[in-house]
Formats: sequence, structure tokens, C-alpha cells
Amino acid sequence: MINSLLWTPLAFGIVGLFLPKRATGWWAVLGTVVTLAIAISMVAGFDSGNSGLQNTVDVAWISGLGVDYSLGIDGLNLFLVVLTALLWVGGTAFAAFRPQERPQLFFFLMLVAETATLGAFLAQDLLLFVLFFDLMLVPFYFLFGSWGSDREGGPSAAAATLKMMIFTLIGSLLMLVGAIAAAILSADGGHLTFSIAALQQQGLDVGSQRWIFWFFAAAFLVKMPAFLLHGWMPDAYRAAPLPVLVVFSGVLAKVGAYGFLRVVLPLFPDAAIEFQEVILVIALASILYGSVMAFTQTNVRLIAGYSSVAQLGFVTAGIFALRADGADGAILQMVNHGLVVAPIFVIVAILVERTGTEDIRQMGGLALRAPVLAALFLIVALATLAMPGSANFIGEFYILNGLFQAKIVFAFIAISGVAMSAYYALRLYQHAMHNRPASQQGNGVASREIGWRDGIVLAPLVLCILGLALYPQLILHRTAPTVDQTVAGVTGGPAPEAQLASNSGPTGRNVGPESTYRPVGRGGP
Amino acid sequence: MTATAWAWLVLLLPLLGSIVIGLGFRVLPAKVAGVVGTVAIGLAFACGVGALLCLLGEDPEARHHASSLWTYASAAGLDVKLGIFVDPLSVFMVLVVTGVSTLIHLYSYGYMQSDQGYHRFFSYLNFFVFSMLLLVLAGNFVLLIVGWAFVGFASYALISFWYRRTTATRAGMKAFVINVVGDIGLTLAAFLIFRELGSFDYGEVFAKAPTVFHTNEWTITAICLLLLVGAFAKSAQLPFHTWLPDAMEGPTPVSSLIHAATMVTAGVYLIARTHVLFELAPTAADISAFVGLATLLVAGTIALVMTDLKRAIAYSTMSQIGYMVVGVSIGAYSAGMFHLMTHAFFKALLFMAAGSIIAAMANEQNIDKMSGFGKAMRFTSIAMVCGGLALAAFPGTSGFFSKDEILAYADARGGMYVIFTVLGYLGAFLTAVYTFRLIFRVLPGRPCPEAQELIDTGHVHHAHPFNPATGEEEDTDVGFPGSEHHIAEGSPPMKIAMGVLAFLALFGGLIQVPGLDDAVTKFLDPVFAGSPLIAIEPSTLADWEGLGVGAAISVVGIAVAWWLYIAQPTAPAILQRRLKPLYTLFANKWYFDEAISLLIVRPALAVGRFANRVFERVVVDGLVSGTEGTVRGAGGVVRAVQNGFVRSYALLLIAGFAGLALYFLLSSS
Amino acid sequence: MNFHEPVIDYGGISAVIALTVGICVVLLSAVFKPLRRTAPALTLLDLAVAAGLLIWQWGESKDLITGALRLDDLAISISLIAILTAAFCVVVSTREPATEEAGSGEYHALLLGSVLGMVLLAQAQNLVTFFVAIETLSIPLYILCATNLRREGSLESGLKYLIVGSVGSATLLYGMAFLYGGTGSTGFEGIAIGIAHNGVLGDPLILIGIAMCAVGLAFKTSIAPFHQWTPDVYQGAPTPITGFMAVATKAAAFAVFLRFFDVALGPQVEEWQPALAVLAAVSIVVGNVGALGQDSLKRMLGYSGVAQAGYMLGGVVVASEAGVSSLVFYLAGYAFMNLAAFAVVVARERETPFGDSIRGVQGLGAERPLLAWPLTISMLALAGLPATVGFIGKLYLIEALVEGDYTWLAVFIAIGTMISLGYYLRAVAAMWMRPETEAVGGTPAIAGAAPEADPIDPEAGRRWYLVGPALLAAAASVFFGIVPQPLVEFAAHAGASLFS
Amino acid sequence: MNVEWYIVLSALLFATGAIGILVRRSPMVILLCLELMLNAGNLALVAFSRMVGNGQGQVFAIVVMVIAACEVVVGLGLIVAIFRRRLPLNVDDLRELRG
Repeated sequence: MINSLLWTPLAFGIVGLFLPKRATGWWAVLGTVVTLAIAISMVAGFDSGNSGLQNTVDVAWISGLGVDYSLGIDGLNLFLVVLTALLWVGGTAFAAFRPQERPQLFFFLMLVAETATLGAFLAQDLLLFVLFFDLMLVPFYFLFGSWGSDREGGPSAAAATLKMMIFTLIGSLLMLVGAIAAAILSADGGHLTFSIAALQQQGLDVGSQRWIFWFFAAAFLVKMPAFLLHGWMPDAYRAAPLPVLVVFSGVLAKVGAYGFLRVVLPLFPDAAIEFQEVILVIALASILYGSVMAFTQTNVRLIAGYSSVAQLGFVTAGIFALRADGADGAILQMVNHGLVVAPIFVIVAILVERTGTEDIRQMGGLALRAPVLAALFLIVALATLAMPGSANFIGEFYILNGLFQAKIVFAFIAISGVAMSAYYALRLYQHAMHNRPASQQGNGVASREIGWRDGIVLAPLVLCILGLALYPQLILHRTAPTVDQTVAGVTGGPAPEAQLASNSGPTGRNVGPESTYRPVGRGGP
Repeated sequence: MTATAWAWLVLLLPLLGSIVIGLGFRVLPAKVAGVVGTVAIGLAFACGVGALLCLLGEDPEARHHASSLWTYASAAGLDVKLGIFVDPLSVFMVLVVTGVSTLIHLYSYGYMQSDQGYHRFFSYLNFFVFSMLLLVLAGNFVLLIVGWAFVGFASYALISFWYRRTTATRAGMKAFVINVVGDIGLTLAAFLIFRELGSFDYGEVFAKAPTVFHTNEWTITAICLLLLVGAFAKSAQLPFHTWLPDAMEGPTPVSSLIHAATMVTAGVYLIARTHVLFELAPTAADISAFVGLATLLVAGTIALVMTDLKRAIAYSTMSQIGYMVVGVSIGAYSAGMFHLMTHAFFKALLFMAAGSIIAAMANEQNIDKMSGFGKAMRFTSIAMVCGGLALAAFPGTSGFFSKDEILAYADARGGMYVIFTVLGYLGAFLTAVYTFRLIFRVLPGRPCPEAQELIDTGHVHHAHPFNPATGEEEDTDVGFPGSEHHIAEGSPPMKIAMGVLAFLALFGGLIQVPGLDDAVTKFLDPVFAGSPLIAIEPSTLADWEGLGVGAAISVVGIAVAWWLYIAQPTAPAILQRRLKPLYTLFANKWYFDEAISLLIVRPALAVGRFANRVFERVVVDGLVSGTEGTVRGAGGVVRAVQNGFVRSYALLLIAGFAGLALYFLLSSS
Repeated sequence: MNFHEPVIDYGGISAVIALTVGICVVLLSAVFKPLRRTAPALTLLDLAVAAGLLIWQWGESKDLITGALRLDDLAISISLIAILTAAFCVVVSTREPATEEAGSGEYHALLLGSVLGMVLLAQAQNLVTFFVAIETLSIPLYILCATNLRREGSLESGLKYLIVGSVGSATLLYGMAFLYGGTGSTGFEGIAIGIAHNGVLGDPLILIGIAMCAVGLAFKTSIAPFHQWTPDVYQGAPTPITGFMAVATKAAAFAVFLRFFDVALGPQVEEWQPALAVLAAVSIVVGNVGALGQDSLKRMLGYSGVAQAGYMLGGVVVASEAGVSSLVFYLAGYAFMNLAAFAVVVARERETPFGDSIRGVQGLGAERPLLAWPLTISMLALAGLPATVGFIGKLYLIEALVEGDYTWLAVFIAIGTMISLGYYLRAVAAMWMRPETEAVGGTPAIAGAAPEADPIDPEAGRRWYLVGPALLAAAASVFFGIVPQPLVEFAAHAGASLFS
Repeated sequence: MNVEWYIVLSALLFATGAIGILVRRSPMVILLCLELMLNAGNLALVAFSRMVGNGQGQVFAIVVMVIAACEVVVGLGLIVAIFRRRLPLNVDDLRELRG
């Protein structure tokens, strides 16, 4: 089951290499759809009460080195897997509707990337995780480099991509060392294993936790990317082909944040507590800086890119509130962000096709003849700025609440990012859809209604956004048990049940039996 | 059927209407869309009445019900249900909102005829009503925030309804961002409440609060101040008011519904709703009251000099809301809510009349260019006068009773609260003056060309479509200014709507005549029962004294306006010259926009520019290219050493050996 | 008078014998005209026989010829790597101009000679055999490097290699002399005993001896700062030979490195460990930064070889069973990755006028996928990306290092790998992300591959004897990246045999 | 007269050879210097073998002589080849491979 989920894309990809040019696109879409079906069936079969791993696979892979091939699903990765499968359907379909050069290779790489990403989410063996984490980059390197666009006055696609590769690998190679060190040190002399669960059992002395923590943090923060480590992002985003960017920005950043939950919190709890503030400062910096950059940029890709920086800042902050609610919100927010940033890039691609420019100052007035596109865009934009009523709002609400209860000052700073997000999201929408088209000829060409092709790519994503807006509990309900356990493992604090009983923050004063609201009763008996 | 069931229906209908019109914009004919929208709201009003009757059927103690559909978000101790809370207060608001909305929909049905965005307009309008009702009926703070933000969005969407006007889009953005600031205030308040009380649920919070907080403890004060941020942002109180005048860019029905009758009063409702908390934090309550007072005076002064018809009325709205805020903050809850209701009536009416006139002026809004519409548009002028009288609190009209009740309460509460009475009457005087300034400038006198054209041909004047604000060409594709805008005289639906409102504006006050019948107070009392402040009740006598003073002031104000603008047409100019500094201060709206842009906008943009031009280039890229440079430099060194001379290779080899041997010898000895 | 014939385990030295015989046969084949063309086949056959005999001895662990040689799994595994590489080199050398000029028989005989040296070196546990083996390995290579007589670069590389190499050997020899003087024995056990007896600390003779031997070995494994011959020789030599040198020489030299330091000097590990660790770090840095921006692929691979040697030295430094196993594993993997690359370079050298310049592979992805894939895979593998044997190899090494408390060296490896992406991916980008440079008008990148020197064979990119090996090697590097278990066990045996 | 003198002599020889390689440009001379270095090793070996009193060193020395001969032969061969290519017999001019 879980094996088929992991390997289906790769299998389809390999077969696709030998299909005729025209067929391969649809074949790839079929592959992603099948994967999505499997993923959804997993949600259906998921036991939401159980905080542990479910339908696991665990066989020795390299026995000599203590590396196992072990996969598993739990509250942390369940919906990230679904998100991955979903976005890949979207991205692949979007690409399949357009002519690609060397399509076999293109879709092969897309599917390889999907398998790698799913692997990173599913892996329950530290080394397997690292392996997939690095492997993810390779297909994207080719996709960005070969199908990307060179920028005049800027670095070529190849150069930009190389920068990205080196940057992101800096982290992951150190992470490899860190992972091995963690395993060996915690085993010390005993049986060497990389199984995350086992390592969590064995525990690690604080001294080693300190430096290994940073090795992992480096990898994850670069991947997100976080403030100061995002140097690779602008060029790469400018170079990347848009269908690929849909999945890249939608999913890959999440792997970093997910890593914190899956690896860092369980394995280095003491370090996590010790460096909580440091990480939080980085997260806040990402929020503020990302937002500020997002509303000064004029290139649509970069607006979306920097907004992701800010969003991932929120996610990180939520995780490092080291409270169950913060982490719950973080996971919810990861899914939400994936769901909004992917359609944004689809829309950006459409805009660019319509207007032939990536500069929002050149766009405008599209809403006139493309009301449906405008409506979809509006929904996405509102979700992006975490409009209350959207699932993103619930995500940020949980995150900020966690932060608020844990570190009130950080919460006050972080929330200013919400206001800025309102500004840049609407700015993007207005510049594209409202006002006058900058160039009158642009008016004629630009304003065209969204075609059914893009429609069927976009609509499902928007439907997911709306559905989650109505019922975020769908996710929270399933993630909560695992998250509570993970966080409780770090803080060693009260078990989630206890937290529920006295449902209040740390300083919450517990007043006795909860009376219902009786306005007159207050003076009365 | 229970009250909650009715309430759910009230929520559902507008939403349905919005969705139906929104999805059917390609298929539905324009008229159908309008009808659907109007009927949906009308039915909602009916359901509201149903809920009212249900409540009245119960004994006052039990007139509050909570009900929830499903768990919205519940994890890690936070528990948010999709729940509503029905009690007299919320039902009262429901009735006001749906009632006025119905009439305004009716008005828009005629007014927006032949606008390209007809469907869009009604879809948005219905969505707004839904959001407003959600805000009113919400059963917990999270849902309150949701409704809060929804109305904010609806107002944004309708302000920038004619989205090809840069002025409109800019105004929409401004309104939205300021409202988001308000939302943030609310959110933080919710966090703090959760931290202290462990719940977002009205019932629990209000029940626990008194047992947990000591009066004026810093936490509860903080909570209330954060709530106030939300309330002020929404209700355009100082210093968050600057978006409201700009919001007049929207179509006039929007101004009348959202930016006069309903949304902007949400803040008042919020304070009334959370009065339990405010009573625990008197300091915060007083702060709020004083802000209200300041707003009502400042706005009044600005309204005195505004030459833009709609903006002038907008400032008057601000000042009226100032009254309400004062009321609910000092404890005159029912009075405040009552003023909210009457204000909804007459202010909506005024805007409708203004819209009709502006239509006749082909979107010219400058009152200096208007005159003589008394003859040209009889019905409109009558409606305008009715509204004006009510606004000026002319004896007997609705505004007369509601406003004076607040001031009387302040007087009765005594102590420093007498200030509110005194300055409140000053505000009342200003109100009377500026209201009739508008009326005397627009209605009487020699007809202006447009008015003349209307009299002679019976047709509305058509100007070349351009945006008076920026002078840029208008884009008629998106319906502005529309091929044919309608004036009340030419459109029965508008007539009906305005007629009903005119009646309510004049006689709506009679349901709450001190001593005779205190319908509103009686109905709302259960909500505020148990509040110490509710006990303070001005004696009927004191009430009537207050009414007397109020009547006198309003009549004097109207007289002054008549003297200034009819009897001595030159007087205003002389006054301007005499009071130059004061005039410039008012005319520049007390420089609030400038201050805000200086303190917040400019710095933010500067930071952005710095981040973009300097930081990103120097630091972030520096990190990358710096490392790269070092590595490449090292490479250069290595390749320089690799100079091709075989003998130098041998030399390095031997040198290396020497080094190694040296190390061994040293380390071992 | 009675004659005690020495006890000789002919089974043990059978492989050596086979190779020796092979050399003679191949040489003779060159003499008789009709047999000229058979030289490669004979060489392959001989190599196969030797390999077979070694595999037959697999699992054995015994001293040969009164302890001059030691046959164990380490020796066998290293020898097998060397033989495999040689066989590959023979196949790729088909139609190689060098073979024509030097004469096919001589060329292959020399190759076999070098292999013989390697097999001996892998088994040497006596200073004499050690020295003899190293020279038997080197001297044929000096010649092979220069076999492309019409190329100035080839001759230059030969002479340079000879001179610097001889300096290295002389140093090594002198060091051996000192060791002998200090310990009174040429056998490794003897040396170990001697050192244990009068202690390494006091005796400068032994210390200098160790230092000199270290230099000699570092030279052969091209560890910085003794690496300088590497790029020049790699670039100048005929490409098949470069490929052979890059892998086999390293393997054999590392084998004796292990024997000499981990066994003979095992007890004094604290003495030499830090020094070697520093050397490793230095060559990681030097190799990686040197390779940046090299236009000649062979030269780039030369520098990368220096860096890789640095990684591998880590396996020696920790002086543990894990270290040895990881080193052997890495060598095996290294063989696959490198050979794939070199085969492609050979093909492009022959079909484009750009020689081994990186411009020669531009647009390869579109033009010659069957060449582009192997080169891509080998580059990614050398860069240590997952799903290739390179990743597992690094993983293995790092594990050994961390176990041996040399985490800082592991971090160096990580950093070095990052830098290495800068040049490995440059080649990949050239293949897939650049349009093909049209052959006409392109001047050769370096005279070492001057077109007038070598006739252009436009079909080279399709020849089975070039594409085949490339694909095989690439496939192997992927296969062992996904199913490393067999290779891991292979290496584990080698490691175990040394510490049993 | 004890072994030190022999070692000192061999060290001098070795140094001479090394210096010769470093300062002379002619391949021929360089080959001679290489021989010098190797023979320094031989001398040391023989001396030590006397000191420690077993024959291994002498055997080693003999082997080395053979190897040295081989090296010289190869070296001369290369020099001849270079000469036939009309290339200058000066190692400093052989620096086309560099960088």
C-alpha cells in the first residue's frame, strides 16, 4: 500500500520515457492521479485516534550500516502526502496542456521528483529521510536548468539553478553528517540504527544535541527558505518554469518545516528548548522581511516567492512555540500554504501568457473580460492573506495563539506580518485584475477568459481551499494526536489530555465549574 | 420553530442569494438578479421578525440561546464551534440590519439599473448582509472575527466596485488594510481572553470574567483596549477614521448601507456585546467614551466645511457614531442602540437623496455647483429635508429622542460624565448647522444648469464621463458612470424605499418616548440586566428637560444655518476669512491623513525600499557571492601554484616531506 | 648435502604468475605479424584468468613466500578492482591512437605489467616487495603516459611523471632505509615488533622513516601537497590510461597505505593519525577548489581525484575495521563512477575537435543521450548525490570517521562535496542546458588533444566499445547506489581480513 | 668509526641529488641526480644492514639497483622521444600542461 504510494510515480515515469511524445504528458497525469487516489485512500483508512505510525513498512536495507527502508504514516505527514499528490496532479496537468520540449524527459523528471518528495515525507528512518531529502533536488535541478528561462541582465537558468543546488545542499550534507553522528553517538557502541523512533528512545546527550541541532536546522532553514538563507530563492524562482514552480513552491518548502517536526523535536528536544528563541527570531525576521519584500517587488513570481518566505516564517514560529496548538496550526498552515501558493503560480502563469510580462506594473484590468479568473484569483488571494473564515486563518490563529501563550512578545511582532500580507496579496490582485491595463494593446490581448484547460487545473485547488475553509477540523482532527505527543515529548509537559481538561494556556487561571452565561444570575443566587 | 432556527435561516438566506446571483451571472437576467437579492434580504427580515416573536414569547430571563452546527476547529485545548448566540441584542441588530438592507436593496434595484456590474453588485451586497449578520449572531469570538473580516472584505469589494477608477481601488485598499488592523486588535484580544479564561465562547467568557478579573486589572484593561482597536477601526473613530471619507468612492447605495447604516455601527454593537468586560475595566470604557466624544466634535467641525456632498454626510456619520460610542461606553446601552437604529434610518435616507441628486448632477458631488434642486426634484428634496430634520434632532423626529437620551443618561450618571452632556449638546448644535448647510446650499435658490435641464426636458443631464477626483477618462465598460443613472423621481422602487425611510426617520422615535413607552429599553434590558450601570436611570422629568434643551439647540442651529446660507449668502466667506487658521484646519480634516502617512506609510515603504535596494543586494547576495568569491580565489591560488615547472613540483614535494618530518619529530619529543 | 626447497604456496601466487606469463605472451604476440590484432583479446583473457584465480583464493588469509606477501581479502578485493579497471582500459583503448603508435602488443604488455605491480603492491607486507611492487606499477605507467608519441603533452606528462615519481620513490626508499635501520627488519611485523621494542618516540630514524614513507604513499595516491603531478599527467596521458591510473593506482597504493599504517604502525596510531588527517583535509580543499573552472575534463577529473583521495584517506586515518571497509567500498564505487566518465571523454575526444574540453560535451544530452546519461550519472555520483554509489560511499566513510572521533574531518568532506558541485554540475549543465556547439570553427581547447594529432572519428559516439563500458559503469554506479548490500559485504570482508 | 658517518654521507648524497633536481634544467642531469638519491638510499641500506647485522638490507640494495637501472632506461627513452620531436631538452620549457 504505502510502497505503491511511494513508487507509483517513478514507475509511470520510467514507462513514460518510452512512450511517443504526445502520449507522455497524459500518461504522467494518469500516474499522478493514481498516486493521488492511493493517498486519498490512505486518508480514508487512517485511524485518527491513533497517534502512532500507521501502515508501516520496515525492512533492512543496508544492514552493514544500520540503514533500514522504513516508511510510515501518521498525523504529521498524512496531509502533507495528500498535498504533494494533489499539487503534482495540478502541476503535471498544467504542463501537459502546454507543449513541452523533450516531453518524455520532462515528465519523467517530474515524476521522479514526486517519488523523492513523497519519500522524504514517508521516511521513518533518519538516513532514508536524508537520502530522499537530497534526492528531491536532483530532478528539480534539471527541470529548472533545462526548461527554465535565462534572464537577460541576470544569471542564466543553469547558473541560478546551480546556486540553488549548492545552497540547499550545504544544509543537507551537513545534515547527513549530523544524522550519522546522532545515530552513532546515541548508539554509543551498541547496535547502530537510524530508525527515528529508536533514536528517540535512546536519547542523546545535550552536548551533542547542541551542534547536531544546528546541522539539521541549517538544512531545513535553507530549504524553506528562511531569512538570510534565501539568497538562492529569487534567481531560482525567476528562472524556473512555472508548472514546475507550482509543485516546487507548493511542497518542497514544507519538507523543511516538516523536518523540524519529524526529526528535530523528537531527537533534539533539549536543544530545541535551548535554541527556541533563536529560531523564533529567525522566523520573525522571515515573516517581516518576506512581507516587506513581497510588497516592494514588482515581479509576480517574486511576490509569491517572498510571500512564501513569510508564510514559512509563520509555520516555523508555530512549531517553535513548542506548544501543541502552535504545531497543529503549523501543519494546517503548511497544507493551506501549499494549497494557495500552487494556484497562485498557475494564475501567474496564465497572467504571463495573457500579458506577456511578469511585471505587475504592466498588467491590469484583466477582470473586465475574465470575471471567472478574477473570482478564482480573488478567492486565492484572500486565502493567502489568511482572511478570517479561510483555513489559513485558522492555521495562523492556532500558530499565533501558541506563540502568544508561549512568548507573547514574539506574537505581537509576528502578527504585524498579517497586516502586511493583506497589503501585498491585495496589491498583487489589484494590479493584475483591477485598474486600467497599463498598455492599451495589452487591454485587447490580455483580457481573455480562463480556458477550460486551466479551469480544470485551477478549480479543484480552489475547491479544496473552500472546503477546508468550511471544515479545517478535517485536518486538525487527524493531526492533533500525533502533534500533541510530539510536543509533549519535547516539553515533557502535561499530556495533551491534561491540557484539554484545563483548556487554557500556561498562565490560564482555572475557574471552577463552567457555568453557562446567566446575565441576571450574576447578581442572583 | 425556535429563535435559533429562525436565526440560522436569517444567516442562510443572504448567503444563498449571494451565491445564486454570483454563480448565475451569465444566465440570470439583470432584473431577476435584483429581485432575487432584494427578496432574499426581505425574507431574512421576516425571519428576523420570527426570531423576535419567539423571544418575546419567553420570559425575559430566558431570552438567550446558543446553537451550533458543527465543530469548526478543535485541537490542543482550543475549541471553536460554528455557533450562534441569539438574544435581544443580536435580534435587535438583525432587525435593523435586514430591515434597512431590504430598503436599500430596493433602492439599488432602481439606482444601479443598466450598470454593467449589476449581478456583481447584488452578489456583493447580499454577501455583505450575510457577513454583517454573521458578525451580529456569532456565538464566539472566533466567529465574530470571521464576520468582522467578512464585512471588511465586502466593504472593500464594494468600495472598489468600479474597479477601473484608480481612486476607487486605492480607497478600497485603504479601507481593507485599516480594517485588517482592526481584525488584528480583535484577534489579540481573543488570544488574551483565551489565555485568561481558556475559552472563546461568549457564554463561558462572560460568565467567568467577573470571577476571574479584578476591576481595572491590567489584563482586562488590555483586553478591552484591544477590542476597542477593532471597534474603532470598523466604526471609523479617531484615529482609524481616515478610510471612511475615501470609501465614498463606492456607489451611493453602498455608502448608505455599509458606510452609514450598518457596518460602521459594528463597533458600537461590539462594545455593547462585551459590556461585561468593559464594566470590569472602567478605565478602558472611559477612554472609549472620550474617543467617541472627540470623534463627534472633530467630525462635526470637518463636516461644516466639506464641499463634497457625500463626504460631508460621511463625516456626519462619524460624528453620530461618536454619540453611540459615548452612549454604550458610559452605560447608556439601550440609548446607544436606539440611536444606532434611528441613525440607520435617517442617514440611509440622506444618502439615498444625495445619490439621487448626484445622479442628476451626472456624478458631480461638489455642492458649490449645486442649487435649486428643490424645484427640480421635489420628492428627493422632501426626503432630504426629512432626513435632515431627523439628523438635526428636530423636535419630534427620531434623532431627537435617541440623541437626547444618551446625553440625559450622561447627565444622570453625573460626575465627570456631565462633560459628555455639555459637549454633546455642542456637537448637536454643529450637527444642526452642517446638516442644513447642505440642505440650504443644494435645494433652494436659482437652479444650476443640470437642475434647469431636468426641469425643462425632464431628462437627466449627461456629462462627458470623467472622474472628477483625478480627471482621468472613465471606463464605461465597468459601468461607471453608467449609461443612465436613475433619480428617485424616475424610479418607483427608489421612491418606495425612500418613502418608508422618510416615515421611519420622522416617526421612528416614537417607540421610545421617555415616560410613555420605552420599547427599546424594555426589550434590551434582559441583556444588560445585572450590569450596575443599567440601574442609573434618568428620571422622566430630567429626560424632558434634556429634550427641551436639545430641541432649543437644534432649532437655533437650523436658524443659524438659515441666516448663514439664505439670509446672508456672503457671511460664510467673511467667516472663512475671519477664522482663517480654524478653517484651514477643518478643511484639511485636521491633517490626519498626512500624519498617518508620515508616521506609518512612508516609513514602511522606506523600509521596503531599503530592504530591496540595499539589504538584499549587499547582505543576502553578499553572503552568496562572498563565499563563492573566496572559494574561487582559493582555486586561483591552487592553479597558480600548479605552474607547470616540474622542478617546482619536486620542490613542493620535498617541502611537504620536510613539514611532515618536522611534525613527527616535534610531536614525539 | 641436502636442499630445503622454500615453502611456496603456488595457489596463493597463482594470480601473479598468471599475469607474468601473460606479459610474455602478449609481448610475443606482438612479434608475429598475424597475431598482432590478438593482443587486446589475450590481455583480456589473461586478466580474466588472474581474476578467476584471485576469486578462487577469496576468503584465504595467509603469508606467501616467507611473509614477503600477504594474501587476504583486502589484497584480493583491491587486486580485483585493479584488474577490472585494466580490463575496462583495454576495451576502451580499442582504436586508440596510442596503441597504434606504441604498438598494440607493447601497450598491453605494459598495462599488464602495471597491473602485476598493483597486485603485488596490494599483497606486499615487506619493504622490499613494497618497493619493488611500487616501481613495477609505476615504470610501465611512465611509458604508457608517453605512448601517444605524436602528442607533445603526452611526452611532457610522461617525463614529468617520471621525474617527480622518481623523486617520490627515492624519498620512499630512503625512508624505508631509515625504518630498516631503526627496527632492524624489512618485514612489516618485524618493523612493528622493533618499534614496540625500542619505542617510536625516542628514535628519530623511525620518525623520519615514517614521514618519508608517508610522502611516498601520499604521492602515489595523489594526496596534497604531493598531488601536483596528478592534473598534468592526467591531462597529458592517453585518456584510457588516465582512467586506469586514476582508479587502479589509487586502489593499490591505498591498500599498502592500509597495511603499512594500520598494521605495521597500528600501535603508534596517535603518532601519525593527526598528521594524516590534516593531509586529508588539505587535499580535500586543494582538490576541490583546484577543479573549479577547469575547462579540460580530464584535468578537472584529476583535481577531483585529489579531492576524492582526501576523502578516502579518512578511511586510513581512523585505522579501524570500519575505516578499511569504507575505503574499499569507496574505491570500488569510485572505479565505476570514474570509468563511466572517462569512457565518455574518450568518445568525445575522438569525435569532436574540442578534445577533452568541456565544450566537447555541450548539448550532448540532445545529441548523444547514450553518452550523456553515463557522464551525468558519473558526475552526480562523484558529487555524492543520493541513489548513486557515491552517496553510499560517503555515508560509509562518514560513519567510519564519526565512529573514529574524526567528525571534523567528516564535516570537511561535506564542505568539500558542496564545493565539488561547482564543477561536477558545470559539466552536467553543459550537457543538458546548453545548445550543442557546432564542431566547425571551434579551436581545440588544449594542444593535448590537437586535432592534427588524432584523426576524428565522427562515429566514435556510437561505438560499442566506448558506449558499452560507459553504460555498464554508469549502470553499476546506480545499481550499487540502490542495492549496496553486496558491495558492502565485499568491503566488509576486506576490512575484517586486515584486522583478524 | 661507527654508522653515523655512513648515514651522514648518504644524507649528503641524498641532499645533493635533491638539490640537483631542483636547480638543473637538463633532463639528463636530473636523471643522474635521481640515481644519486637512489644510491644514497642504497648506501644507507647497506650501512644499516651492517649495523643491525642481518642481510635483508643488502638484498634490498641489490634489488634497488635493478630498479634504478629500469628507471634510467625509461628516462633515456623518453628523452630520445622528445629529441625526435625536436622539442627542447629543457624541463622548464615543458610546461604546456599547467593551471
